[in-house]
Amino acid sequence: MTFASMAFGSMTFALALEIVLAAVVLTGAVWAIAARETLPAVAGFVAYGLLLSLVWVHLGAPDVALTEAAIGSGLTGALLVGAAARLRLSEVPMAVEHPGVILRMPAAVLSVTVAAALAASVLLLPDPAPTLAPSAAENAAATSLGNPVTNVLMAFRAMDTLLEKIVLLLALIGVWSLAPDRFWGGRPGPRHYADPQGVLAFVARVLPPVGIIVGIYILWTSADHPGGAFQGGTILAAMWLLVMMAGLTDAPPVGERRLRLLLLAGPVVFLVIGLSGLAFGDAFLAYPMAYAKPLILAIEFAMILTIAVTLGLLVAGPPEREPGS
Amino acid sequence: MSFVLDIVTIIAVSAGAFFFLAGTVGLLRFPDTLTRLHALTKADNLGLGLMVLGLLPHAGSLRDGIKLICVWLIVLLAGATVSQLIGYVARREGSRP
Amino acid sequence: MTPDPTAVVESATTGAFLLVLSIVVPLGGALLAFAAGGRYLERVALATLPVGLAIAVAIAFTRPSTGAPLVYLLGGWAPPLGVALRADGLSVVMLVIVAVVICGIGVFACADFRTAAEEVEARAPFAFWILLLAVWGALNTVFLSGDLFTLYVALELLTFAAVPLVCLDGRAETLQAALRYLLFALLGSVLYLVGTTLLYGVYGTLDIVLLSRQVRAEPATFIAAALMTVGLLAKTALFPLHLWLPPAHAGAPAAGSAVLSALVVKGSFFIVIRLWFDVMPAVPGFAATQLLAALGAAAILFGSVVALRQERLKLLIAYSTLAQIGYLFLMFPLAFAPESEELHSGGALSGGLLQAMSHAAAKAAMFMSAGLIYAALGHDRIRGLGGIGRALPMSVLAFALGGVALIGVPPGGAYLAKELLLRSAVETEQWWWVVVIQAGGIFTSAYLVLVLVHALVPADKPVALRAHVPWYQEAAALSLALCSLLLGLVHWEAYLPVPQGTQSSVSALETLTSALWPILAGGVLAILLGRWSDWPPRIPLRGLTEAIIGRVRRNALTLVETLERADLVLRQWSAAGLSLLMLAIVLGAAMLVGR
Amino acid sequence: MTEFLTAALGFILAILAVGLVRILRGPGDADRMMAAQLIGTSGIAALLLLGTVSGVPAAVDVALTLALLAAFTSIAFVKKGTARFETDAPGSTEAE
Amino acid sequence: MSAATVFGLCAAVAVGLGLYGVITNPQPLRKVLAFNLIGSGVFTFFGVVARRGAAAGFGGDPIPQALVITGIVVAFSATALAIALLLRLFQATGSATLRADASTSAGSHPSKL
Repeated sequence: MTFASMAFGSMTFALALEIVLAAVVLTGAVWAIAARETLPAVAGFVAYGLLLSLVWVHLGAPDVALTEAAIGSGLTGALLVGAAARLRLSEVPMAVEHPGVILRMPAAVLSVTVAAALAASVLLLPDPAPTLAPSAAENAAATSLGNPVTNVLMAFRAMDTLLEKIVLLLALIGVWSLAPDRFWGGRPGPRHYADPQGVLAFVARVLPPVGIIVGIYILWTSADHPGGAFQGGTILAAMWLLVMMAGLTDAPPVGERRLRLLLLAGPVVFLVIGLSGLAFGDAFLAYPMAYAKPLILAIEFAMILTIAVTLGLLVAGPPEREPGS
Repeated sequence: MSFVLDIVTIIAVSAGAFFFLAGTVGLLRFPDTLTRLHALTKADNLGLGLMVLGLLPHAGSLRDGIKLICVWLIVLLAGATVSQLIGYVARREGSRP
Repeated sequence: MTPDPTAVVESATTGAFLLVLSIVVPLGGALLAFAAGGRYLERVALATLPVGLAIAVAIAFTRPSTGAPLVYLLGGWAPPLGVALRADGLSVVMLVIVAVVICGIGVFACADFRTAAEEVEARAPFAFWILLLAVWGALNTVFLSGDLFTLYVALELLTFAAVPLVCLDGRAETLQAALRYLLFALLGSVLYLVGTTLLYGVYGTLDIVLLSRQVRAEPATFIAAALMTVGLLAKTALFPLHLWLPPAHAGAPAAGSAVLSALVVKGSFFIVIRLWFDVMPAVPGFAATQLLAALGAAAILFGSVVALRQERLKLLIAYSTLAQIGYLFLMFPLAFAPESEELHSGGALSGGLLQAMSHAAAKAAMFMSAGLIYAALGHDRIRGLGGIGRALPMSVLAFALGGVALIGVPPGGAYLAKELLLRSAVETEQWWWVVVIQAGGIFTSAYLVLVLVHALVPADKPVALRAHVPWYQEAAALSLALCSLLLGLVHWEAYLPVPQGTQSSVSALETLTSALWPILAGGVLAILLGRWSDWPPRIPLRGLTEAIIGRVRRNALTLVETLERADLVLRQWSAAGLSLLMLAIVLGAAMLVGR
Repeated sequence: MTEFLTAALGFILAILAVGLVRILRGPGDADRMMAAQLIGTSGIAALLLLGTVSGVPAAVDVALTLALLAAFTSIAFVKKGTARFETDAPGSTEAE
Repeated sequence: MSAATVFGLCAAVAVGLGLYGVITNPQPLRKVLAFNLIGSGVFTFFGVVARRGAAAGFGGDPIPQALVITGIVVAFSATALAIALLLRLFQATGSATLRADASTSAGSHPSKL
């Protein structure tokens, strides 16, 4: 076997693998759309998300793979499952509204056209592809962080990250604002109960310590390796929700002062550091070279707490109990 | 040395794959829910464990190795819990063929 | 920091830190209000309003007289790696008008969203004030951001702040309206994101200035432009993508409706302008601009006719917003310069933007006065408005002035806008848009006349007001209406590309006729198409005249009913979804073929 | 070696696909949950293999995250998915 | 045909599927799910763009990767808000339909705020 044919062999091998992976991913997607009942459709979506994180690893983006695994599949999955379970009763009457062929046909044709246009544009992408990677590498020294994605998120495009923090908080305020007036200031979601000696309570005692360590590790490592505050924060949020589901703790009342401050910690620290850049440094959101790394880590540590609490409460939903009950 | 490690990898990963296969076949073919559950846990516990074992020689550092083992332990713990819960569900649904 | 070779030679201009403040102050105010909670929350929010207004005004004065934009490099990083904030004339005027309208709404909302003394914290005020500030911060980001992805995040921020405003009072139908709004808006933003992705894939930057230098008219760009535009249209609720607008805008509490109708839809509209005029002026081509304006014309027809048929005042105003949004899109073909095949930032653009500004102020005033009428009467049925003109003269006056400003009566901003658009239409020899522009004014006066006639008719028995209306609420509505009516007096040359002499060429007589005839024509339309409790109305009609008018009305009503039914069908979710995709495909094809 | 691991990866993906089909067929909730469990485990195995094949050491971190979140999601699935309408009265899930 | 192309096509299919689902499925929850599918398709597309831009020793262009992370978080916020709204609607009316005629059209029985 010559070297060339070996290389070719392994290339087609890799290609075959990619095609298999893509096929399995799309199976999940098809099913998330086509399944008759909602709960299996959600399960399909969760599987799809899980497989997508494989795709991200394969595309050389482990940071995104972490995010997809944590948020895209995990937390979104939990959110959808909870909703599907509550809405099960409404599914039967909804079946009547299922559109007929007259509607499904054009919808299919149009969707296929748009997808085809996108596929064509994938094939039309220029070669060599334009990239900002060299520019990002060149300027990495300014923050002395080894992870280019963290550099982009926290330095080059810190504005997006700051805005997105506020988006998260705003979504939470939006969710809370849906509560009936009498529940304002109360606790979100129903109180969960479980057998304190049962297996759920057991796992809710054993898993969270591990999860907290992993979450903080994911944040800590993000300076130089894939990771970050979202990914870590999501793990913490999941652990918190697990403890809540097992009935070991209850969701905090939304009126609580400490909770409010915790929710603000991330964006406020970010904003204050950004503004001190405006006041004393070069620009808004600019970090002095010597302090860039500690400042960024400070922001990220404040953010992981805020993110964990915000995400947890987003899943928990609006207040559903009267304050003091 | 690396040859030996490669052999270990091949054997362990193959065995792991076999247990996954066994679990899946069980899931598809076994007659009732509880036996299917029994088959499934094989894939979880042994299949993944052997895979992790097989990949250990490829871990870049000690830290990566520890993380690999952690993955397995977490899956074990979660698997055991979820299987228990599924058991409750199965009993409530009544064992279906 | 070594500058990237492909970077714009562009550095921060002096005074540009104000741009940062104009975003940070409202958003920081929202965070602070959240931290303060309870009764302090309102105070924080109210204190933020004048500060934000001052910043907007300061930006207007800081802008260099050369007309060059104010530029701020966030974090000191130049695009394409970093993100720049830029304030050109368009951004500045939008910043100021939004600040003014937000302040007006803030004053108005003091009465409705107050935490009662005995409560620690109440839900509606908590949500409203934070959301108001967030809408403001998001809009300012939309006006200033020089990066397409930052615009996406800002757009989402805007949506998440706007949606809960719809259902603040928690009634079931408003919850449904909010959900429809959210889902459709999300569909729109995801389409916008597809286009953004594609642009990055082809050109390697998302910076507006850098993109504008690189963009070529090629298939990938057409696909990106079509998807982004349609996504934004879905968020702007341009016909036929308007399914969410009427229930959402009509169901929200008055201050919320004012925010949604006057401001929120302008955010995505502004990005369409950015995209078509700044990023890719040479890409859309003749056919696409005509298509956009044709949708606008359809929006005017449907929105106005359905507005005329509404039984409730707030729904009428919501449908009028639909028509006014259509009006905004008339500028696209008029700005198209056939010789260079490019969209030209000239009089037509100024006209469109002025219309957007006038609509912002006027529509806020109209929703606010409708809210006051609702609060006073306990309902807002148009046929039950009799006597309200006497009971709440200031509110009705605010409503009337807002409406008059929208018709395009001098010295209103809408009048100047209409002049600019008409002038461009004549210059580019597109007479058919002249017809549409005039029709827009006539329709507007039709539903204004309809409402005013009902409001000014004396009631059979004295109107018993259910609630006291504070003077400052009426004052807020009135001043916004006046603001819209006086916009035409501002000298816009410093900020907008207004051709010489537009603002001073009209004589008094011309002015009077140009103001009067749309109102008269509108009156006729209102008589023909409106819902009247006693037809024929109090006008004495005899014999042949009555027969003719009755016949015309019957025929017109058949047509109107067809339009109403079509509107109902188009507002079904699946129909709107299909239109969305269809529109994306047609728009892309128009760009590809129609050059 | 890479070829072998790639083949193993393909095999695991096939198993995962079978698990997907199992969820589709049901019929009971219990079977669906088991299949979800299998998907989670085999997904993690596939991820570890893929990390080794494509030389992305951070895949282990992804696997850790996935393991934790998969545990969380499947528990949520079992807890919420079983109650027809989650009343969450004392002992609704476990104590029976 | 590179890895990027395969997953690029995969992304296009996911977007198409999601669009179909959003339009045809009457249940709002399924629409939310379909929206997430479109979103993830777009993100994958962005990932493909990032992969093609691999240079300077990076496995991919870090800018689009960072944008995707931001996008995923925003999409999650959207999903959370939509689901909360949906559950509240269900709680208030006992059904979760988006049909315009299902609830009385836009507040014909308005109550005072």
